[in-house]
Amino acid sequence: MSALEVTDLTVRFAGLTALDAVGFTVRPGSIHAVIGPNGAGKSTCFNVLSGVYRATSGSVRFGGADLTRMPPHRIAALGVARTFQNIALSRFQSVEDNVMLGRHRLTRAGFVGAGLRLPFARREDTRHRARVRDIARFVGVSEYLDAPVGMLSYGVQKRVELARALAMEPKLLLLDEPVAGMNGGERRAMAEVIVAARADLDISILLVEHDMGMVMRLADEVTVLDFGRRIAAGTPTEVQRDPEVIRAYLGVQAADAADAADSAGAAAGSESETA
Amino acid sequence: MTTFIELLVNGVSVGSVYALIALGFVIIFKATEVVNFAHASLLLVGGYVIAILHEDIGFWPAVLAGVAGAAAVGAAVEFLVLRRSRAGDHQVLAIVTIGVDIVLTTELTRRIGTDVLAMGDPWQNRIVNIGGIGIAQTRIAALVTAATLIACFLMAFRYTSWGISMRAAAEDRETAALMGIRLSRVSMGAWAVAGALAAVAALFLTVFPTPGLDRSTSFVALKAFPAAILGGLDSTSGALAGGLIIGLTESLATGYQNDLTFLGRGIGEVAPFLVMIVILLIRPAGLFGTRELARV
Amino acid sequence: MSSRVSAALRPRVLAAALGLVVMVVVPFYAEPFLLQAGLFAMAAAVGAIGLNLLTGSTGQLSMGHAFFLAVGAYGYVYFAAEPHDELAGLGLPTPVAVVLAVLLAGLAGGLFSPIAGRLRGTYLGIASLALIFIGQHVLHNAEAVTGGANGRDVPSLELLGFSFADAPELVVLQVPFRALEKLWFLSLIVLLAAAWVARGVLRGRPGRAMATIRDHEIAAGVMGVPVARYRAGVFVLSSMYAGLAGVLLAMAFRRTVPEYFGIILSLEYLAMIVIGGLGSVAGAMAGAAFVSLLPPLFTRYGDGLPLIAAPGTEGVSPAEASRILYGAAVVAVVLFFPGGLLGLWARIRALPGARRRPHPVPRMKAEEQT
Amino acid sequence: MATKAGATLAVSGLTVSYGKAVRALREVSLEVPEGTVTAVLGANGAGKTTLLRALSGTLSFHRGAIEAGTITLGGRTLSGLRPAGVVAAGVVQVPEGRRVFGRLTVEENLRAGALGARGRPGGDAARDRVMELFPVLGERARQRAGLLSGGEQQMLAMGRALMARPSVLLLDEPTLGLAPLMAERIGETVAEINRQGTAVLLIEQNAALALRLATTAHVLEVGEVTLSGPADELAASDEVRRRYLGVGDADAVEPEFRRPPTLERWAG
Amino acid sequence: AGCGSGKATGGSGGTGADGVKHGPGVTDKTIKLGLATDQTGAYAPLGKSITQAQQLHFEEVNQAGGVCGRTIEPVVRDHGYDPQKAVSIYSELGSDVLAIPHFLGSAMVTAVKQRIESDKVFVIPSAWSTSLLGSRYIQVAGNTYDVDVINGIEFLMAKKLVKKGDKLGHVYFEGDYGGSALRGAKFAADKHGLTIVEQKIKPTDNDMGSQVAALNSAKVSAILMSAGPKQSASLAGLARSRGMKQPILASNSGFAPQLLSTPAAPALLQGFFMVSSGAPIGADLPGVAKLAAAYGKKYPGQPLDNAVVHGYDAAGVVVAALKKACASKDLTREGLINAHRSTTTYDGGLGTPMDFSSSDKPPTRKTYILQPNKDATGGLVIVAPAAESELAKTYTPPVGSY
Ligand SMILES: Nc1ncnc2c1ncn2[C@@H]1O[C@H](COP(=O)(O)OP(=O)(O)OP(=O)(O)O)[C@@H](O)[C@H]1O
Ligand SMILES: Nc1ncnc2c1ncn2[C@@H]1O[C@H](COP(=O)(O)OP(=O)(O)OP(=O)(O)O)[C@@H](O)[C@H]1O
Ligand SMILES: [Mg+2]
Ligand SMILES: [Mg+2]
Repeated sequence: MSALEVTDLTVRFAGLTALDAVGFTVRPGSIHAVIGPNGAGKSTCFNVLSGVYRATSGSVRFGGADLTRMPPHRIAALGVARTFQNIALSRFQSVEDNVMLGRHRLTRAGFVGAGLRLPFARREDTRHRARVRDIARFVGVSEYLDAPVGMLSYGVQKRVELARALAMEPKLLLLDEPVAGMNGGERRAMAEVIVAARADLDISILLVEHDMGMVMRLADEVTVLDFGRRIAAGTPTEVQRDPEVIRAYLGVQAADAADAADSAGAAAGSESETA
Repeated sequence: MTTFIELLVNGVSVGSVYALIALGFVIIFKATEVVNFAHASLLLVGGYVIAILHEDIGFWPAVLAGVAGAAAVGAAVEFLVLRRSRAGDHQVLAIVTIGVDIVLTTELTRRIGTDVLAMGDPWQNRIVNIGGIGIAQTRIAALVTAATLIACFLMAFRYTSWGISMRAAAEDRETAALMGIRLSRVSMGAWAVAGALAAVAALFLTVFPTPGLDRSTSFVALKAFPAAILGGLDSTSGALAGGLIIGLTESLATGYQNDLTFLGRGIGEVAPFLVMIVILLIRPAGLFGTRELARV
Repeated sequence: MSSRVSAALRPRVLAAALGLVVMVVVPFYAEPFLLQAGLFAMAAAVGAIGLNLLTGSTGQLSMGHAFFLAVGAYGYVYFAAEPHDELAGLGLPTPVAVVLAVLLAGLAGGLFSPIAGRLRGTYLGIASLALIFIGQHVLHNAEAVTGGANGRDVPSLELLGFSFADAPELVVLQVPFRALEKLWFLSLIVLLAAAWVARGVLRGRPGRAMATIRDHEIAAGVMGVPVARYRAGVFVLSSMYAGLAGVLLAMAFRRTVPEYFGIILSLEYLAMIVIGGLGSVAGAMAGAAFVSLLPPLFTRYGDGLPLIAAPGTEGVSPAEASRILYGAAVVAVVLFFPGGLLGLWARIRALPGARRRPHPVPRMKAEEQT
Repeated sequence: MATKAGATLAVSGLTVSYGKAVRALREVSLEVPEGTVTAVLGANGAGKTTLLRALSGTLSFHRGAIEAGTITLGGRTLSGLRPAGVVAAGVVQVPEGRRVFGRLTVEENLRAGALGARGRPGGDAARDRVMELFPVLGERARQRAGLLSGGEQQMLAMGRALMARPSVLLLDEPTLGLAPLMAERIGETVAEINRQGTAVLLIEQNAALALRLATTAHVLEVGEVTLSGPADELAASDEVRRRYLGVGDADAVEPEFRRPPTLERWAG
Repeated sequence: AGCGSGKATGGSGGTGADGVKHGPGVTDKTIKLGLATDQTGAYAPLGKSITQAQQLHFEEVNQAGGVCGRTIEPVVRDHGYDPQKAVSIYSELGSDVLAIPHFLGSAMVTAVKQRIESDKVFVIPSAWSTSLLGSRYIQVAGNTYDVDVINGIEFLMAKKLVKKGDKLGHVYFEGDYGGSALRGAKFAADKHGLTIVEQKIKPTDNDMGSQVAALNSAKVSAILMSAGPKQSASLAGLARSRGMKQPILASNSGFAPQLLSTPAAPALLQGFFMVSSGAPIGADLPGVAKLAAAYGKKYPGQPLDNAVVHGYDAAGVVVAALKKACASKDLTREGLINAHRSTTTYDGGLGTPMDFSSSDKPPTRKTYILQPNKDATGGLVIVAPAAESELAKTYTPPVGSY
């Protein structure tokens, strides 16, 4: 198992510093959350990690490899999978095909193999489809396997995204707001899936989420960004009490609520509930 | 050296006509993201109306009638055909315009028959001498018209609600509808405008030094493709730049073709496309086009 | 196979079997005109399948398809013809020439792929238009290879001693088999093979990667698809299909002429795939049949069309009427059958009783929701 | 009952299907009385978005259609109107998933939002209000909207709708992807524009927030309204607490939310 | 399954009641002739005139009792200048008709050349390029473009408009029309020590501005124009309005009478010549005058251009061959072509007599020099009668190429 080390990561766009010398480490097998106000640079960070954006400076290392200048597909090949904040599925393909895409790097059939239906390609297809069905069941989308993604509701599409990322058999999973658009119960179910995925598959997870309850419940460690800078880091309980974090991100009410939920100790309160 | 300047001037003068045609493409593209293959036939409509009316009602009224007529046909195409298409896909709609073009062009060329129709324009074949270089008056008129129209549309797209409606509708029809934008009205408006522009372009395409409107006039519309794309398909000022670049390239490559024989004769036709490719390799969305966004 | 699946397959299999029987019987009855038109349609179908891989499935608009057809056609002639007079040729065995011509078309596609990899959508479409003009320029100027405006005779194929020329005439069931009939079966077999391969590609791993490149390029990359390499690969594959179509066309023409490989041809191929239904192999074939058969049929039987005036008067001549009807048919099909001709088929199948399975609506443009 | 309110948005017996295959809403009836906030809760795929699409007239973009039922605003029939007609009647929707015009600038997006309100007074005030609510939109006025972060886009979508000065505002998950502070801010905004007389139909997965803001709430399950009542009553019900607020006994969660099956490691 | 197929028996010939052998396209009552024309494409004006002239001709023949006791039945098909359609159409005509007296477009004819030879169909292309020479079955009915240009240059030299050592501009279409013409120009230039300044264009080029600029700076003393009417008009207009006085000599297709009603007219009336192997429709020949009258009556309002004469003449060539074949009681395809190729002096009364015995040479080498004239029927008058220059006599046209 390998750690993800982000050091001094800086990303600038014309006239805007989206990330400013940010650094953190995701320990192998842990769930690490990145939180922060809107526009703080969380997704930008994910985009650099997955090769969509190129860092202005700084470095990203995963295991022995330096990801900083790699194109997305090479990063994927190292076992880094992600979901997107805005759904990025193939709307006109079935759920099954969308999830099968996750198997791309694990399979080999090319134009010739698939076109001529060579025996190895057919065997490969059968094997991996079976696995995709398992993953779909795991995430809870198996009833939609045949449906084109565009026909599904928002929440279900989010789950399909997770299934697709899991289908890559990643070592590191980047989740960008995985429970957006889900209600309390559904969030909890998703949290279960994420926890189970880590346990069953032994992967590290980097999580961006605005639902503090989720973060409190899932994360081993939290990094807080604001205006592209790291303003806090530590365990969930630590950062949640950090006045800077409360000022910039949580607001007093939410902090109280999360606090309450946390101190209640139960696996409850994924919602910022007010009395 | 004079040859060079002469070719430059000639290139600019041809280019201004290309720019006018390209502007028509750009308007439709900006408003609907459809590549309009029927633009050539709208050109024929406009030109035809001007040509058959100018003797009876005079040149300027005929131009107005031509502009109105082509606008009406453009709007009718939108109303009768594109609006009914349930496929929202832009590429599919582009194919519909091919069908429309076949129908319209066949009917118009049938009407034009074997004639070469004069436009009855006031410029005739007068040449204006600028520093010893002759340039046709018609072409000066074309350049001025193109520049004016392009400036107007640039403003309109940027600053008017009409422009914003069009661009919003082009990008996301459903959400545009949610903003209260009347999609059908917007796209009909765009088609009407494109028709009107086609009529103006047709006028300058068929006056001196061309003898008049005939059935082959519409072929020239093809040359506006590289012009439109090179400037950036969604940029009005790009249409002007693109038109001029294509005109210049063509003129220079033709004028110097005897020095370029190693490329084969007739390179004048190919050169604009080569220039287009080179520019697109450097700027994949054309000189002034908006780059596709890439963020997730 | 479960009964559910076989029920879904039944109409399809039935239709396919029926179609095949018709295709086999046709040459025994049809006049040369129809055979000729059929040859063009089958060749076009191969080309359309190729374009569909590129445009329909990967979302890469190409208006340069005619160029690759030309590469295939002229490549075959050059490889197969014996040099004579001022015309060069390699005089290779014709089957070898076919293979080389297809590879050559693929190579041409590969050479264009730096551009195909950089540009998108309409920009790529119009950039590829340059290929047509360059192609025309080369066809007219490289006279030693292409024969210039005159074009060149196409050597007829000889496969294991069997000749696809008019002579020697073969008599099958008392019907004389000349070049048209022989080529008919050749084209049919090639088409079926081409369709089968394309289906395999689309339903397999490459197909999924292509669809995602079309629908969400960034996601495709992040999921491990080497996007640029894939786009180039599809471009090459599509060019090879075009090359194969070009070879078939050359054989159907028996003479290559540059006029044919112009922009109109490219647009016709685009029309084929849209009319048939984007992204599907059967759709491309249906569209190819529609686009290449309708005009000659209208021309041939045009006298009976409505709207027609007597010759010499100022009305619409049969030729004009057939052109107008063709244009209108293109519009009508696209308007009324949103999924293309294939969508129509799906709708028939979706009539009560048929198994409910939502039909994917193919799209070319990436949904820009990011 | 519908006589009292001047401009009640009333849905009755609404049945909606996509294509012929998917029936997304069945006989749904509910009301959004003038000047109130009504919340609709429901699981993923329950039909919430579909309801809003029916109201705003955009079903046809998804090959969907109203099969039965009516939608009226103050007695005037809305069903059958084109989206622009609905907007002209003062009903404005913030669509699911933000849907900002990515190629237009932030400024232009806001102007696009105001297009439906041409003729209605108060444009400048609305703009000032939006800028005050979401200062980031002012800072980024000339940036293309597609480059904004997810949350910023959500703010823009909300701001864009406010520019139309609606009399009925339909919100599809307005706090999606918003940081807690900003979500609170949206909540306050909804409350405030409601105070100024705008009726709000709120779909919100943050059920706590939704129930706090709403006077009435409805629960949609698989296309049918299964529960309706005053928001505070619903908030107190066990069922709602468990399913939509996610609080309660972990073992008592619905079967579909049970712990996922184990996933073996992939052997390669 | 194919036993009942009509194909099994089709295609062969027989002998009619009158003892005339016949093959495809001929029955006891009718002779089918194919007209593969362009009615919807780029060359529709040309196609229309020729088709109508031929229809007129066949009507006249039929009214006079037909040929060989049979009526002529023209089958008109439009290929819209699309090679694929031309091939399809040929597939129909090639098995159905006896001869094709009008096949428009050399590219179209070239596309089916191989089949024409294997089907032995007598074809008269409505095109005059040297690439159509060399086939026994294809008869170019008139002078080829190269010979016309040679004769034209000789005319310019004779008139002292061009002298030894001069430069000649040549604007020509890409393809075999322009290619043939250029070949003639080069041949003449070689013999006279002239230099050709080439400008190759495409049919879509409508603005000759850069060509004029280039030719002007090259200081040419005459301009040859082997393109379409529009290009001629543009070139003449630009040249004249900037004061260039050089003569312009256009090939056969480089002028249309319609141009004289456009603003280009004044320019075309100054120093503009056209070469043509056929007499203009306004020529002072009894046959031509009769044709002009009959055509004008049958197709009122339709332009009277030289294509009418070409078309009518080509129809005459086929009818003459039919008559001759009838006389030898052989209306098979082979019989028809034999009859045709044995004709050494054909004179349809429309200008120059022709010799069809060799398939490697154009049937005539005489060229008219014409000039636009507003008042003449068809807009052209003869300035020099049909003549073959000495130079043309020494010239061997390329066979099957250009
Ligand atoms: N390609 C780009 N060009 C210009 N600016 C960009 C680009 N991508 C992101 N930004 C800007 O960088 C900042 C950080 O964006 P990012 O998407 O990382 O935020 P975030 O933390 O994910 O916020 P949210 O919680 O709202 O999703 C934003 O202000 C955004 O507008
Ligand atoms: N375009 C469509 N075609 C077919 N079915 C659709 C379409 N859109 C939605 N549906 C179906 O309609 C049902 C209701 O979907 P809807 O999007 O309204 O749910 P929702 O309540 O908004 O869910 P979410 O909370 O996930 O957004 C779902 O079963 C969905 O699969
Ligand atoms: Mg984000
Ligand atoms: Mg929803």
